Amino acid sequence: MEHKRPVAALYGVMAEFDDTTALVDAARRTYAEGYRKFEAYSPFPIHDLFEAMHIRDKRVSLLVLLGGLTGMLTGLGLQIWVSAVAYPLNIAGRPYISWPMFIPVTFELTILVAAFAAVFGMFALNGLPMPYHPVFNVERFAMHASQDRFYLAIEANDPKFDRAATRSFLQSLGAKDVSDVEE
Amino acid sequence: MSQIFHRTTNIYSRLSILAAIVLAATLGGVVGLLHLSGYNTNQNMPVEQPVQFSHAHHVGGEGIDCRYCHTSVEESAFANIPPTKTCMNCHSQLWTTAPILEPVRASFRDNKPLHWTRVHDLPDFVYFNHSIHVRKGVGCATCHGRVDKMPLMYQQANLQMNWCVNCHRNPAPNLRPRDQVYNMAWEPPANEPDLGERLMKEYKIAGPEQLTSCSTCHR
Amino acid sequence: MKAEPVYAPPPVIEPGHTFQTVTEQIAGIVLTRRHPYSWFFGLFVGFMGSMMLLMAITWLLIKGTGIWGVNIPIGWGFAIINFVWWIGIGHAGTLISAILLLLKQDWRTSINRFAEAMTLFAVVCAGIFPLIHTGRPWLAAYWLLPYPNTMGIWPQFRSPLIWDVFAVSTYLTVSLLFWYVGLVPDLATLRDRAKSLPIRRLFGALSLGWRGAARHWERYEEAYLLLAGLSTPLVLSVHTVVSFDFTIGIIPGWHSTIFPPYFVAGAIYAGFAMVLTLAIPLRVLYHLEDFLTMRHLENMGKVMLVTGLIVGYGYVFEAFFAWYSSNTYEQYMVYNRMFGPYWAFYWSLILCNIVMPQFLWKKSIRTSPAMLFFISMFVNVGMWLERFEIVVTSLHRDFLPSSWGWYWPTRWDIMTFFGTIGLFIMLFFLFIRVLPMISIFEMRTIVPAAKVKGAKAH
Amino acid sequence: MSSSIKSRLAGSHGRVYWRSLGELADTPEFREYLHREFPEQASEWNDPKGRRQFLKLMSASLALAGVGACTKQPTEEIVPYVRQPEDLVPGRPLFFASAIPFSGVAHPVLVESHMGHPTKIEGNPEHQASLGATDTFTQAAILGLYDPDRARAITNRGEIKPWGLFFSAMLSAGSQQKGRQGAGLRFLSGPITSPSMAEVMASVLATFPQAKWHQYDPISSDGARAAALAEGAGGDAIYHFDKADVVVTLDADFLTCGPGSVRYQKDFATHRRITEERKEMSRLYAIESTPTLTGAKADHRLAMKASEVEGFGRQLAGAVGAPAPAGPASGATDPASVIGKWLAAIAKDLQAHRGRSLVIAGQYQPASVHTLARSINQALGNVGSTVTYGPSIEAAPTDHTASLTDLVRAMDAGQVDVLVMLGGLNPVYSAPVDLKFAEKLKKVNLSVYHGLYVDETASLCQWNVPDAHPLESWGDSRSFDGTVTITQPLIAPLYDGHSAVEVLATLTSQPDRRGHVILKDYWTRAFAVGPWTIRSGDGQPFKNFDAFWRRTLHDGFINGTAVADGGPATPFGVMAVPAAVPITTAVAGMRADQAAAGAAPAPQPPPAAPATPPPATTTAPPQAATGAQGGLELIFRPDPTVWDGRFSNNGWLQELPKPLTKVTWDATAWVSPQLARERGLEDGDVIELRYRGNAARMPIFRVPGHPQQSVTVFFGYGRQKAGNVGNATTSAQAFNAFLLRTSDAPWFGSGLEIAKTGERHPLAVTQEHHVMEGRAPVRVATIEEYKKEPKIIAEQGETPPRTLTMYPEYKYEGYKWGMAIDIGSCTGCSACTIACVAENNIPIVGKEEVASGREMHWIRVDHYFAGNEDDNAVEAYHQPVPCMQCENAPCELVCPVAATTHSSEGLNDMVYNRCVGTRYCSNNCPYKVRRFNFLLYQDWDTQSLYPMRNPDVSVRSRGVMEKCTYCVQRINQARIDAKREDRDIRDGEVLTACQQVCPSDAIVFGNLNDPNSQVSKLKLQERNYGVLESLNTRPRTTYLAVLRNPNPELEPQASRSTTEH
Repeated sequence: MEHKRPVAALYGVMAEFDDTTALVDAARRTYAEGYRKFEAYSPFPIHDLFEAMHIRDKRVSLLVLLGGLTGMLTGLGLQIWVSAVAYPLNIAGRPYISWPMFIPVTFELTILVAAFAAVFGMFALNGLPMPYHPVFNVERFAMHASQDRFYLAIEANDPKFDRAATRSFLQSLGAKDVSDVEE
Repeated sequence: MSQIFHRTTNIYSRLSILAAIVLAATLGGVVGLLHLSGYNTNQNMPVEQPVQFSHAHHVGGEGIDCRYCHTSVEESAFANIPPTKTCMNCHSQLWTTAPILEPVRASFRDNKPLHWTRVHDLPDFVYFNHSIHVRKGVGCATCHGRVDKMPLMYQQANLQMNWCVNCHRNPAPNLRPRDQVYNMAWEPPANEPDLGERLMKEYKIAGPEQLTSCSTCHR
Repeated sequence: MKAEPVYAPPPVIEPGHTFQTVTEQIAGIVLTRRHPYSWFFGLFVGFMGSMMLLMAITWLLIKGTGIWGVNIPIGWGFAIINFVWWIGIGHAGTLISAILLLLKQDWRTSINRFAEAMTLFAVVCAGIFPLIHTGRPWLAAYWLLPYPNTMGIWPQFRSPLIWDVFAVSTYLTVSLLFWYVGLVPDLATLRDRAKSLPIRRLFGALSLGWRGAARHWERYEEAYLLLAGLSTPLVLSVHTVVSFDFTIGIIPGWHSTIFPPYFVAGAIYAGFAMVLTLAIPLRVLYHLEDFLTMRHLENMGKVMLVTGLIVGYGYVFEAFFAWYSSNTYEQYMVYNRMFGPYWAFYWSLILCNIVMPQFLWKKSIRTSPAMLFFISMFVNVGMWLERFEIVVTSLHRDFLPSSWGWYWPTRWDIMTFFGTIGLFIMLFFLFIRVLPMISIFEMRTIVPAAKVKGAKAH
Repeated sequence: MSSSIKSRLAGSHGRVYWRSLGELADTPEFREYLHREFPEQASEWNDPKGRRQFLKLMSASLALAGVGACTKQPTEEIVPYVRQPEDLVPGRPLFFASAIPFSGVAHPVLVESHMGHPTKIEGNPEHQASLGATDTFTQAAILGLYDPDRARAITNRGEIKPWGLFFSAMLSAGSQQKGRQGAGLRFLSGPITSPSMAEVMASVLATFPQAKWHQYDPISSDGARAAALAEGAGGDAIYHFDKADVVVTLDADFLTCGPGSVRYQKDFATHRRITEERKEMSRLYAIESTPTLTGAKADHRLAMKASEVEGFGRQLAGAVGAPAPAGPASGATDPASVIGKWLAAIAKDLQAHRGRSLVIAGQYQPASVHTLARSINQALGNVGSTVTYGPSIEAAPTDHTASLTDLVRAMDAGQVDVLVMLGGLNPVYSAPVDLKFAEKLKKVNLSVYHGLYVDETASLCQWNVPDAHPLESWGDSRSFDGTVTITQPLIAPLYDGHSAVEVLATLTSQPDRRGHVILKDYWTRAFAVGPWTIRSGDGQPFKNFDAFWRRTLHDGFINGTAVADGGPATPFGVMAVPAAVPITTAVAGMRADQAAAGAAPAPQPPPAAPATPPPATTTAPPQAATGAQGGLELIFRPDPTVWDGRFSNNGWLQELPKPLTKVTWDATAWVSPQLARERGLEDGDVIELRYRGNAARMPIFRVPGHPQQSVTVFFGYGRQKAGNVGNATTSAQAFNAFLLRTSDAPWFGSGLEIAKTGERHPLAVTQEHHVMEGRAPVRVATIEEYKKEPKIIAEQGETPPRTLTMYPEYKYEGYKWGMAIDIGSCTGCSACTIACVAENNIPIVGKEEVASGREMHWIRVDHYFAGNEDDNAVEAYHQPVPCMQCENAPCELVCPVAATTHSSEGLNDMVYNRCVGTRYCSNNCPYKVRRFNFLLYQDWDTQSLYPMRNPDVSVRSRGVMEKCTYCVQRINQARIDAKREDRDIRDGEVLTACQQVCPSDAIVFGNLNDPNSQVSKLKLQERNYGVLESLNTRPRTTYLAVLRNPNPELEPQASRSTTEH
């Protein structure tokens, strides 16, 4: 029989696995079970896991596309405005808009803004920075999640979440150790 | 305790990022505005002079023509600062004992020139020519402001390159009939909106290509 | 039935490694207190070099460009030579991390981290030169950037130097982002391994609270791939733009369409040489033979051989074009390179860049760290000489014989050059002390245990 | 020098000889060696100020650099006049007509003055001797005025004294001498053409009958003078090249040496210029020893030893049937020999052009050669047409060497109590070495030195009186054609200077008269009763003196005083005017004779003077000089830029590349390539020259076309007390040709031994490579070829069609400035370079910087040799290269900050204040005409140079690029003036500085959109071409090809071009 600690609020229940196969397998079954608000944690990316959890987020790519376009237009616009509108000057007998010579800068700006979009977009979508997170309350998670252990946490606000049932379900997945995650 | 940060850190971390961005923006803005302002070029700053000469009194009050003192304005790049003699033409009769004029009398007596401080001081690599501007119908007041209302002379325009070039690109709005050049109070006539264009043609004023060529002002 | 024996490439990681061992060995280097004395020595050398650089630059600012050997007609000397050389070196890093990633070359995993660091530091060193080589750096520092100003004057976007400004700064920024993104999971690892709270907090802050959630990994991977996709054309464009500095000019020896490709090839060539120069001592120093295996060294050797041949092709065709063009100036330029006052430079360049790498055809040499190190050194020198040839010998005799001249560096040129090398060394030694020099989380992916059994291979 | 370099030098053969030291520069030893010579920046390290500054900035260098950009302007003052001069319009220059005397002869000028500072000197276009042009020395005089090293105070034994004290000293000296009839009184000056000065001198000699006046100028043609004196009155030759179709020089450099050279260049060029109308050109044969610019222009040049010229002349005389005084004939006489062929051809050509030919004797050849030339000209009937002989413009022409020898003998004998040396001739430095002037000077009781500098002589004299610069003083002097030209001051003496006439006047009966008084007094009386024929411009006499004087000061010269207009010889005597001066007519007459006697041995023809054997007889007979006894011939020449050292402290002239060698800042000994090969010598090797018991050292320079058995040394270097600019380093003090000069052979002599010292002296050369490498920057054809096929010029290069571009053409409405340079006329005199320096505030960078390839000249004069190294008749071409103002300017394209852009009139503008100094533009300039301020070249410390700078041109600071602007300041001023008058700029209203000064009118500038402008017409000529047009740069500056007019008999018409090398 287990003894319950009094907890303020519960973030969810977390199970630890010690290899990738177990985690992926667990993830797949959790999804099959109907859980949606759950998250798997691993020290490195596992592609099978994404499939198992049906994760598909295209927004980063979209952001990059938009960023690229912005950069391109800014670059081209700036150059044309500067050399033809702001202060038109006869440079070496070239026309004011000698577009072939504007390509390099346009290109570089495209890349630059796109790269910003990729990185900051990714962090933003991931909700980072987030130095504090409930999962770190789990001692072993904090020790191993970034190194050599694999975790799966079902969140309390999942409609299907039931503390006891979920715990037992996780144990049934062959988790080494299941623990509550405090808010 | 396995948490190394308090839960509030999340807010702070995001706020701090936001703050950094805002701070950078404001700093940049402030520096930028200062840079664009006339501060660097002493715009609107009255200048200490050896003699408290008042244009307001001489031009506004007495109605003396600019060219009485600035003799070379029509033939030379330099409009000329009058020799002490010019002052003494009148002030050997008027205010002959006024203490304020002592430096002038002293200069005339011991043949020592007065040392005025430049008010409109362009960088040495800029070659401005008064004679041609006057000839083409640019009024004194256009650049120097209502000198007849200035007890102490100050620089009204910011004299930044942009300011010069704006007019060189499109002189029309700043042109007036030649006979009005020295008229401080002249206002563009309401009944003739396209006066500028007319004068452009009449005075054969060159197009922007020539007026904005670098060597027009820099050599 | 028994399977046919198929060719299996030598492993990119020695057998017997687990997540734990990988993590411990790499993270250990950062988190341990003790450090080999050689590290302190290296740092000291680097520091001294940086001081020399500071001194040289200060004197330059006091006296003016005249303290260098530049003159008319040779308006560009060491400064631009070094700039191109450093930029070139930088390229390998991005190439390894981006292009090899896209090509799914898993052997890149154990070298990309410090190759990227090398890129950053090389670009920093390179970036110094375009600024200080100007007559009035205090103005060049911001007049080359488009910002609203009181003069109503803007940069002149037809000038390759402006392209440089944008290319190099973009390159630096993107490389930095790429590097940092790669670091985040490792910083998390360090956070969790570090003992003292301040250190943990420090790494915690830098890792932004990374927790390895699958959804994060998914976006992370996508972003990382996209970055790679962006960096690849970027890295090619950067050296293309650098080569434009010359090809846009009309000077014989500069005005040549072959420059962009062979500059890029040369850059990769030089870059890999520098990676080898750094990797070979490192793996011994920090006992990383397991991660930097023979396979890595050999592959880099192969890349050098290929790019070296491309560069050689460039040289041959420069000469061929000159002959084929039947243009007096072009022909004299080539003749002058080979037999003019600077003939010695040309032939030693050929020796370093064309002759030496041919040894790499031989597997025994490709697999001997000592030999690789030796050859990579030659290539480093050779690529510098190449830039010397392009800049100096093209300029010193151009069109009118009356204005021909000659160039020789002064002590200040040389101090500045070696100063940047010192700066590079200093930065690099600091890096290997405070950050994992090999990407830990990516190493984990190539540990056998990382394989998901029963999963369909992708 | 390390052995490896020696071996490489030894290894260099054939063409290599005129390649450069630069090619050796790739050996570290050489650099090491150079660094020892110029410890680059070591000075700053050791100089405490520099070091402190360094430590100050060491901490935060980069940060500090940023601050420089954003500082506010300092407040400026305006200081108006108290009483403003009438005719002065502030901000606009005034021009005054004046004269800069050179060796006593006037060079007429117009001086530009800004707010009371003279800033630029132009030639006086009204004056026949100038027609608007000047030579380099006159251009550089402006720097001489502001030279901070000028003598600044009257001193007695080094102590500063007021003029009054000197004055009384002279009076007392005078009164002492009175008793002895002035027996112990001696004057030494250069030749005097100034009528007023001559009169003062005469009156002084009248007061002191026993006193003697000696004349000495180290560079004066005693030969010509002796020959002239032998003819009696009217023996001085004036040439008229505008009439001469065939010119033969006997070692004469009439284009660049001598007072007439400016006018001679004009006439010569005009008479040779091919235009659409005129298709004939004159032919020039140069028989010369040392290569000269005249020889470079010759259609045929024959090099021979200076001592053989006389023989050649004698044979030529024989060939044209002119009576020739007996004397040595040159070795070769048989018609098969080279000399024989030449003689035949030249004689034939001369005969064919009787009355239209001209033979000129070299100013450095003995009297006998001048006599020969005269008799040949007479025989050919040239006298009166191409050459006229008139009275001397010198008062009391004298054999200078004899005169100085006479003085020194007197000094040695202790007969000289008072020696007054006038006009800054520096005998201690420049007197023939055998006279030992310095040591004899010690025997003089009271020595007074009057000059611009405290030089070698001044420092050995008791009294030093600073001379007044011509721009500071009143005076008159005569130009080569005899026109009396007035010198008037533009600025009060900067350093308490007094003109020579004022110093001399202290010994007259009115001792304290200033120059102006003396001058005006003389001309008042001369106007009344002078020997002068004074007429106004329209040939009518003036109605009164004031009209005359106003006119004269306005014009700068006195009409009708030219020899051609019957101007008399400069009177040497006291004018007889009652009551003007307290001496009666009778006395005056008598005095004049006495004076003449006083100026002994002036009147007697030198050959008769026993004391001094005339130079003519000292000429070594050729066979003696053929090197049989191993001796070489030594030839002396004045330095082309610092002359005899009188311009040593003039940085502009020091930095002006010397014609033919392009060496700056140093004297070199010229040898032929063959001799150099024999002796294993390379450019810059220091040799020791031993000659008649004297020795000197000099770095050598190999000059093709130099006579093989001769060595030419140049005066003017090795100065010890010239000033900060001109002082020689201890190692270079031996590079002094005066150490070798003896009084018996002032210009050449045999018996020279040279020895390689093994030392090297690094030379700062602005052009190291003098062959065209088949690139034809200079295009050449003979007049025959050109007449036959004008395309021959265009065919020497390729010009892409204007349609060959992906961009639309830029239209230039309004003005479209362009320039055409006729290299057929250019003589390479380099006056354009100096004029440009003066007009555009171009800094002096110094020898080290020039040696590192950093000279700043906006217009350079390129020089190319063509022909075989061993061929004496090697051709030389000169090509002035300013900015080409390309329409598709490669420089503009690559500037990152738009600091160089195109103006609407097609000028390639350079905006200094925008430039950040990437030097990319210079790299990309195919003509390499851009110049960069690598260091802070402008002299900000020397206050005295401030007023010299042209206020209309920005003074460039460190780190910015600069280049020729077509004198945009002049264009802008003209445009503004034209606009104010609602008209267009007239053709010829804008003259660029180089164009204005050019004595041969080789440079023409104007509006290409005006079909009638002179430049448009020139560009229509078939011989007009652009350099490197194949690059499609579309240069606005184009060139008119060189046309040569060789004699078919001497040059078979093989199709020749300079490009096959």
